[in-house]
Amino acid sequence: MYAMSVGAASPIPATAALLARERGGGRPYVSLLGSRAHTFFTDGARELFDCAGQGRVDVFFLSGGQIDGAGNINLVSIGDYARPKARFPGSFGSAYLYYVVPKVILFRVEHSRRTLVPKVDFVSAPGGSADHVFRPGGPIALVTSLCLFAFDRQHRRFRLQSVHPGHSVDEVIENTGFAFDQPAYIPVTPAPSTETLRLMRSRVAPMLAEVYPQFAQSVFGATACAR
Amino acid sequence: MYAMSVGAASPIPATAALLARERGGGRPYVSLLGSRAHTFFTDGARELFDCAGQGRVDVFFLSGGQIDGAGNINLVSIGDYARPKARFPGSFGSAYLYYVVPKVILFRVEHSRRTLVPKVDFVSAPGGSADHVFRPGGPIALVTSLCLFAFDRQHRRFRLQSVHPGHSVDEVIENTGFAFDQPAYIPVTPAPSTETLRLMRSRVAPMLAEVYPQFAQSVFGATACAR
Amino acid sequence: MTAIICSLDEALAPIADGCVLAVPRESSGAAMAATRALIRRGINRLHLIALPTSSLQADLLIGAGCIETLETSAVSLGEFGPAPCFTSAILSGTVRMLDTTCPALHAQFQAAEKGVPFMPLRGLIGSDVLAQRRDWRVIDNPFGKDDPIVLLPALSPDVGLFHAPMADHSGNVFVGTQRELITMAHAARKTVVTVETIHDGDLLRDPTLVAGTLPGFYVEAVAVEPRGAWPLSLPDHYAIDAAHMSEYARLAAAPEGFADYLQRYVYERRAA
Amino acid sequence: MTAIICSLDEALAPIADGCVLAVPRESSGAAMAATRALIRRGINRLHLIALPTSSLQADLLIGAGCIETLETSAVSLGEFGPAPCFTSAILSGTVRMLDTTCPALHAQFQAAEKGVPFMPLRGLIGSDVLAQRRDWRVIDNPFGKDDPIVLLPALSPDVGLFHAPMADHSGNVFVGTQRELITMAHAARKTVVTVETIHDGDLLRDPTLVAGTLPGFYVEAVAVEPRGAWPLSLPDHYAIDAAHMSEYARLAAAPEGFADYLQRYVYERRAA
Repeated sequence: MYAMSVGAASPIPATAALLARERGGGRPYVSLLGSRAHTFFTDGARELFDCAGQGRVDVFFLSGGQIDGAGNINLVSIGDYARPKARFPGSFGSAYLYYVVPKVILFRVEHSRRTLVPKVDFVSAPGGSADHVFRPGGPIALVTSLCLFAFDRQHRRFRLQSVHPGHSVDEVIENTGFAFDQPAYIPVTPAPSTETLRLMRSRVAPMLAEVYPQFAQSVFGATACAR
Repeated sequence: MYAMSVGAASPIPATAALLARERGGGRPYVSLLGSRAHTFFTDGARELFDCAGQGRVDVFFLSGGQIDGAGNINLVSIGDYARPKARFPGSFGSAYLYYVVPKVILFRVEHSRRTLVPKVDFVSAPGGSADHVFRPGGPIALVTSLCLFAFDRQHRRFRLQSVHPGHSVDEVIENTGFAFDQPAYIPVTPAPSTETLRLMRSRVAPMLAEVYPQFAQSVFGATACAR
Repeated sequence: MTAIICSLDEALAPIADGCVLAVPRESSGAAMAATRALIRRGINRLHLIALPTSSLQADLLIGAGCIETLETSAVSLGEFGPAPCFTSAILSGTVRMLDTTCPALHAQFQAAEKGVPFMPLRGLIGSDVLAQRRDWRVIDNPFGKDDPIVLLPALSPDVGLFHAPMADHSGNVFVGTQRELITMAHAARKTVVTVETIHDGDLLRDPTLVAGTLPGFYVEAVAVEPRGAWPLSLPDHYAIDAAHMSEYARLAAAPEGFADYLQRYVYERRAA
Repeated sequence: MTAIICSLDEALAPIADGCVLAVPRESSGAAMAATRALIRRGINRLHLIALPTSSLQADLLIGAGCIETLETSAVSLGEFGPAPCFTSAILSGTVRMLDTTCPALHAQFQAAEKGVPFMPLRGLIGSDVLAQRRDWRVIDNPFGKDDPIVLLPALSPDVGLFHAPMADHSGNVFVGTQRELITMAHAARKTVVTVETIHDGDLLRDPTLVAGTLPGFYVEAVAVEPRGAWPLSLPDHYAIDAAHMSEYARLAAAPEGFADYLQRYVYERRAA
């Protein structure tokens, strides 16, 4: 039995996970960090990590102040770690979950050369590991406001998978600080169906409001409901 | 805050611990393995061991199918371990608790050369350890139907402390398979006071009946009560 | 989704011949009705892990010839005396015994729960429990100096089996303070549970019951078996059946008596 | 026996200048009334461990100059933005930061809970989180082959401090599913708790509440502070005060604003 888990400060992944559960009629299991209503954990804050260590968490989402072309993520600081120029909140569970969750989906709304960089200044968690390092998990994709990248674990590189409606491959290239593979044909990301939008607005948004009241309000105009 | 904890198959230690709590007006904390009414643990079967590891369990009781003069205890088997001549239930938590609980009181009702031996056939837990082995705990005493021994940790030997009313030092020597120190003056173990007997019969015995119904019934004629 | 709540025989399907089966101590909810059903089914070659001890459950399975390997820190009938089948199986060498100590089993299940390959534990050094376990290691504590400490490998049973007061329709199971059952379920590949009754609400949404609930996420199957721990106790629900335990101790002391017990209480009756 | 239930200031006495203080994540019951009282008392040189993250609690203590060392995996105000005092303290180097990752802190508290000197953890290898922590070790897994694994030292804070829904007169504290609070109390030398209310029964004797109860055995002192987690949430009791958090984020963005906030919400008022 597998599960999607969503960590801190992740309203868009939370939307995706709850949507997947609505479509699946209650499966996969979904756990939102900070939620009492939308979690199946009962053993305290460590259960997410233990559960992932057991190989039972199938999907997790991570972001980064910086993400580089090898899938390394930086949630800590810009510049020299000892004397940083900018500081982010911290690595959260990334330095562990990135290694043990089979399908980690990276997300970063801001698609710019500031966020998608050649090399991160601090490796909160690396995109890949040496062969002898225990690592059943890692990145499979990166979603931004412009496009969807797939991650090739063998070559530790991103491949442009689709470009969102209204944007172009050139725009992606211009705003990406790292090199990535470009297939000959790059499709447009399919827009959500009417049914998907209906589910998000009517079912998912009110659930989101428990943990992300500002997001639910500003994006969907929704307020909290009981599940 | 310290506690007395009582393990499996230990009705006499349970009596002692509950009596100590009655006399102390609710202190020390007491936990009886297998009791719902007389335990302060809520974190499952491992909490006793974790709590002891934290150094918070002050007193524990252990017995042995064999106990030798160095304080080694055998809860496993007689003869060669691979082809034993007799088998006991097993080591329970002794191979851990004997090391970490500061005051372990050994008890063995049957005082004979069969039970108190020169050298145990199987060391469930040793009476002492090399200096570099982490060992805040160990034996402080051995109580039998005949006498009370104190344990000298430095020399890893028992010393006869007192002989129970109606028994003699010679009887102890004759029935003990190991050598022990004998002070010049060996007092008679004081009999329990009227008040102690009253507390045991009126307050302790009904509590014991939850975990040790047969013992409470046969020794005190008591049946279970709510605390 | 297949139904989590099913018949006892369906629920026990994941417990295959030769598997590593974990069961809890005698006072935490032993699935005795399920144990009798497994014996009726003729299960064999089990590697039984009793976390951390057992009484009637292990003894019955040993006597019925279901056990190849037994891994636990003690088997006895407590106040009712030694465990007769356990004792004679060890003396005759018909069961492979892995002697251990209670906190070692707890630590090994916690290692599996955390997805780490081992767990350190104090104690043990100088004991024959350690000397007999070639699968354990002693290292020098990297944070100390000349400080030997035992490392125990993680233990992931194929199936965990226990009895609990109640489950809801989603397979969430209330275990109360018997939290070793939660660790067992986290550590086991699959978990099978029998319960006294089905709770009609959602245990995960109940603000007090949720604190003692194992999520259905970890549960393979649940079967309803009222008095399913009988003749052992279920904490807060019923006490041990002392008369029956005495009868067992008396009968099982001899092979004919044990055969008689099996016939009367396992083969002829489904439950008490 | 001294009384476990006492005034807030009495309860906070064990939290001395320079001590290692553990507090829970922002959603598990942060003792905010107690935190304001500590600031009023002028506490300083704290080594604060937020298990595993923090929001307003760490930011307020940093801004008020109470923290020397901060050990946690993240500090932010969540939806309300970055934690302003944390961010500026790191940039100006006024706080010594020990960056970590959530499961590492949980594992280190579990090591202390078990009385073992370390705990292994997967992940971390190749990250700068590990590279920056000279107090962690990498060993070759003795049960594997060419399999590096991180060992983390046990972490025993001097005091654990949290807020919970209720305690009884013996100091037993109901924490529900926030079980990291139980591990924290097991790991800490002393534990101080604030609660919404006193429960008149015995929590250890209540067959359902007991499953979510920390025994008073581990508790040094309890003070009653209604809405003691405000403006943060208390699970199942009240939600975060979003308007107040927005106000904090706005004010604390500048030193004068933070001073104004401290004056209005910490020095002048005892509680909301």
